[in-house]
Amino acid sequence: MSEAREFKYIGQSTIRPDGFDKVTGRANYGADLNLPGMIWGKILRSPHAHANIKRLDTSRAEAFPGVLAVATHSDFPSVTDQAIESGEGSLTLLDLARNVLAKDKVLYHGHAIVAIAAKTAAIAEQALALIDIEYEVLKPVMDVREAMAAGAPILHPDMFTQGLAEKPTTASNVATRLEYKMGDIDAGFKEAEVVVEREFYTPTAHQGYIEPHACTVRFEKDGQSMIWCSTQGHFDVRASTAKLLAMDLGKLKVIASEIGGGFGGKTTVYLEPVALILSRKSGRPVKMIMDRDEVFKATGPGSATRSWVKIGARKDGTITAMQGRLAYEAGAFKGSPVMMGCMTAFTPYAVANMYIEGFDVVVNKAKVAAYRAPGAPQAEFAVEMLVNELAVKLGRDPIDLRLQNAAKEGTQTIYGPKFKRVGLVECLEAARDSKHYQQALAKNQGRGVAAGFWFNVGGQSSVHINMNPDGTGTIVEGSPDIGGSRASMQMMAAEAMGIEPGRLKPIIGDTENVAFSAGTGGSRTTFATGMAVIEAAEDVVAQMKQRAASMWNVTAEQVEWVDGVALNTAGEDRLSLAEICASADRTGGQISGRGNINARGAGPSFAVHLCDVAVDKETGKVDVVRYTAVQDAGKAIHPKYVEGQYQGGAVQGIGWALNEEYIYSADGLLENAGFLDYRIPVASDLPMIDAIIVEVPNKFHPYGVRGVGESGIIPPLAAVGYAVENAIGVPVTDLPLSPPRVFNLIQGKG
Amino acid sequence: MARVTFSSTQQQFTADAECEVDASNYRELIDAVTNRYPALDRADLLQMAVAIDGEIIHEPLLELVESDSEIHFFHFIAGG
Amino acid sequence: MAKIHISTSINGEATEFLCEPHETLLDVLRNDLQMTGTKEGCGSGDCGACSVTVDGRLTCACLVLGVEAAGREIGTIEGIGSSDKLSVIQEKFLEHAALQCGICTPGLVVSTQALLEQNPNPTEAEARYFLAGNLCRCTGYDKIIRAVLDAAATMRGAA
Amino acid sequence: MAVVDYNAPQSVQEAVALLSGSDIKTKVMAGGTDLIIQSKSQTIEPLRVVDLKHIAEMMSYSLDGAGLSLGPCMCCAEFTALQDVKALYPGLVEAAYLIGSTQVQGRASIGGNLCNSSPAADTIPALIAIGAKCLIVGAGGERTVAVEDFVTGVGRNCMQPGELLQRILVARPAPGSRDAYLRFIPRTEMDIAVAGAGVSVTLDSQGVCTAARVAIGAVAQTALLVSSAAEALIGTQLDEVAVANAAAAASAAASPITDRRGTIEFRRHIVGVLVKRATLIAKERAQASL
Repeated sequence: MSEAREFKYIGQSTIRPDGFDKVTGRANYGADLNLPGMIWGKILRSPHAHANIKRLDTSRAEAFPGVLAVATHSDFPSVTDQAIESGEGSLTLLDLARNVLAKDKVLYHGHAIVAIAAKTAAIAEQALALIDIEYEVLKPVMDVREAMAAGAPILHPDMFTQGLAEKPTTASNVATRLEYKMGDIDAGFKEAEVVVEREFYTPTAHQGYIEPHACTVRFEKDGQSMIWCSTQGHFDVRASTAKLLAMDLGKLKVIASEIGGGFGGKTTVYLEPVALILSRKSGRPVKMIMDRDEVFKATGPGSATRSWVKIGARKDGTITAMQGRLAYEAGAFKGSPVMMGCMTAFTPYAVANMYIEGFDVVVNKAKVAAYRAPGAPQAEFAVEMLVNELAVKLGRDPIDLRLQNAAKEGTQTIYGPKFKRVGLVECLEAARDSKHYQQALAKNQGRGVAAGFWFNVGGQSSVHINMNPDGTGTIVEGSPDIGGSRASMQMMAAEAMGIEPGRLKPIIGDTENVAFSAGTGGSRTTFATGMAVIEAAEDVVAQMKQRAASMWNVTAEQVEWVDGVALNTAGEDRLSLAEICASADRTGGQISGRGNINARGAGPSFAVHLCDVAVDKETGKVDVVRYTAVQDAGKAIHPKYVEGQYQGGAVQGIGWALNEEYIYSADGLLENAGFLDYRIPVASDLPMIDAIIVEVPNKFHPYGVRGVGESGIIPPLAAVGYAVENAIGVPVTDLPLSPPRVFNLIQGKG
Repeated sequence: MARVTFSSTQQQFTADAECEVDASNYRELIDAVTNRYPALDRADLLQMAVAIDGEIIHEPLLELVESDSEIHFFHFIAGG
Repeated sequence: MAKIHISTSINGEATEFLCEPHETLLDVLRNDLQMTGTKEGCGSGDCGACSVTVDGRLTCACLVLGVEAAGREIGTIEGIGSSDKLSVIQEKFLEHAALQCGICTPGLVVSTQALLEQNPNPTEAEARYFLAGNLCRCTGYDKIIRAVLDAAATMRGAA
Repeated sequence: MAVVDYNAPQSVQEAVALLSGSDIKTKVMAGGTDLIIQSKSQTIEPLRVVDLKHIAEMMSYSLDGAGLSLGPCMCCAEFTALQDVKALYPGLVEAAYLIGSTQVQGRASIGGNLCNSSPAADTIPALIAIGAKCLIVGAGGERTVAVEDFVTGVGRNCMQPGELLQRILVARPAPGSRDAYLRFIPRTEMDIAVAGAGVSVTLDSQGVCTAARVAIGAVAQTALLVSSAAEALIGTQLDEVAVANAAAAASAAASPITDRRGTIEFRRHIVGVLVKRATLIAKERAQASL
């Protein structure tokens, strides 16, 4: 993009087009659709963390009055092992089928086994109790250390570690070993005069969206089957469900409802294929809604991790070596985001020698799902904690030390390419110059600084803009709007067309009325779908100019488009967009623009956060007293929603740092499957979150956009973690920093 | 000649950290690379994402490759 | 189970429905009366997405049996604002971008209205504690609290 | 428990009759914030519900020279807004304010909190600290039980089938006598107590503590009245040493468990901190009331 571009609409904070429906309760979410004749589906879930299913008999449940269908794993047509694209990259179809309904073996507390559809939810629940099932309970494996230890119980006897130099001969809980390296790590440490190293632990944490998974489906044997569901990617729901049920894509319509939060957790399927089986068997529309405890037990979460990181630097502050080993829990099936952890861990730094290895490890917990910058928060937590320690050892200001070593344009990344223009330095400078950073700390307070890096992705987006005869139009896009993206689509199209944003209505098309679009994830929507919107809008403008030219009997090149008006450079004529639309029937039919793209050039977004905490040393309770989130947006299309992404990411990360964790019994049963004891931040826990938008334009986007959704959750773990370390004067290694843990640290029992 | 850098995992199959190939688009590049390193799985490569001159591209099959392009393979990144 | 006939008033409108004794007010609103503006996030009173008022007092519809509505005045999100005019609270939520996914928004609007009826001039801390039962996972609460305080100031000015 | 039968009696007599004359499991409901959730978790066993909120005297209170007589079903939101009660029993009002969210307080009641008999109930230690008594009515007549004797175990209390908690009675505190309640939770709201402490102290004009009651919650099967902690306070000026002794006595009296909300060691420590802090708040209030 050109550097000094003036925008008419971009950068304003408009009222979002879907806002009215959302503040009045009219917006329809996953659980809000009821169909005539609809029945209710409920799922029997495993009471054990690890067990073989010895016997399963559903006949009593099937005979229960009001029950209309029962589904088990055997209802899937023969499923072959092939990769399915989901938020994490790949989950094989076989694993997906076994996760959706267990086959022979249950692998976590809450693993789905049987689904029942009945006239009412209450009847379905009563019928679940009539399923006769016998388990052979096995010892669960609940942590990567246990899982990787010799002699550990094996979850999958057919799983052999991939990525080893020599092919293994025995099954393992380690699905994959991978590594990234750059330079000479040994030489880097030889050069170092100061070395810091530590082991870290981060717990299993859930995305915690407020809307439970829900869907309403209708199976039609001859025609179109329909799924209405809450998802980040309805085309992915269609692909997964159609593959699991051996259907043609063209026979399955998926409608994305409004979505009540996802954070990566709604990038895969749980209920949808099951509901469709129940609908096929009963001949009735079926609705399924997860209870909150099912959401915690069987969806998400993000990986728990154990990591070891070592950093060496010269006395002048130059970091010479960074080394790490990351082990990520995948849950019951392979596919943790450890690769992304390895790729992001050291990436905020320009360091010549790096080496990192990663392990993808299965344990008896729910299969992890993508969670906002998947894999990055855990890895960067470890690194950022140590960079802060390094600053202390070197007697340097932590921001200053980061500035000295910051990645910038031309920096070689460990995963391959060199950075184009990135905004880490600008973010660090903005943090350094903030009022927050100038403010002195009070007694019992501590401060933490942390940086965060996330790639951001592009990918496929499809958009068309249909113009109406009165000059209004509809933007049909295929990316579910999870946080207000329709507002930015409206603004980008308006900017490109030169008309008021309110003239254009953005909607999320279903899988039939817009072409394939990748899901909302990877901070891609405003970037990639935005590019498609701009392309479609420019297509509309080109057609407008053509139509005006034909009315004036000039060439399109002789028509200029200024602020939504066609100007005849060969004369005085002008035609507004509305006038051209009004006469479209006479100039060749109605006007519709198209932008079907595979977007490239996603620009990374760096974030830098500052956190001040106060610690009650008698109780170990941590209070976040001041927080600032700085992040590079490239160009903020709608600044308030950009700030909202920073603030929301920060608070989600604060929760992860302070109180959120899955708590398991010795038998591997989840003990806090509810909002009462899975403690996400509440309004009274927090101060205002200062958001500072840095804009270093991404030259690959017409308006300079970088995705902003994910980076904001990366720094808080270490910003909070180090603030606590700073306040109590004791090294912090494990999250969450809940009162008992902090109290023990203070007491020297950490 | 475009310069191709292999990931650490790929280097188990190539023994080289990088190589130079003559190709005008990604498909030709894959042909050239798999001819030279038969241990690399062509289907795998076609499923990977790639960075061409620092731009990360999913589904790059027909992407143009310049004579001085730098190519890095990596796995598909999605996000949350 | 025999269904019970209940006469109640919802948003000032006399309403009758049939429900089973075990159904919650939330079940009744959403499934029997098709009033889906009231959302379900947890079913255990921990998230506030189903905030409603019963005889003017704020509560969670999931913690009330449907049969208890008999003779009561129920207030839901559908009773706030009209199709051509939003309430000040609703306008301020939009103006401050105090919602992202929006699933918690109806509950927050209902709760904020209850807060401002009870305390027209809340401090930031009072607003945060009053609304602690309304979980929001998207916004980090910053813009919600700003919207609430701005709505309070506007309503005081308008009163 | 699937609710199959709902009753809303208009009088205590009617309620007692409903409680004694049922062949299916019967539970009384006040705010329902515990009962409705419990009934969702197990849907098979039929349950009859007797809703007490239509009985005027269960919802009302009176405060006179003798003290407070509280209808057990008054919701916490209403109770915590009673300024006359708050002036005399600030600790009890604090405890009621801590039960759940604003929404939960719109339903939950002190009587319900008491009868649900959770070890972590906030109002129970607060009630014990101020010497509250339960007036229980049943087919056989009325009886009065001190709150510390009312709860007998986790989720259990001394009421017999057919009995009903009709009134909570608290004597009027003399000038120089006030209470405080504190609990510890990981967040600022929305959690169940990891530990709780209710303290009431009486000071004479010299500032000497002449009477004290210390009660702790969430650190044993039931809330405990800790007389050793009270003894550590009585006869002192509630100075640092005395307060530390009371805290130590409370920690010693605690017999907590480790669960998802806290460990044995942490709870034992925290309950001492709470006793210390609550005592100092009660002291300040008592001084102000003289």
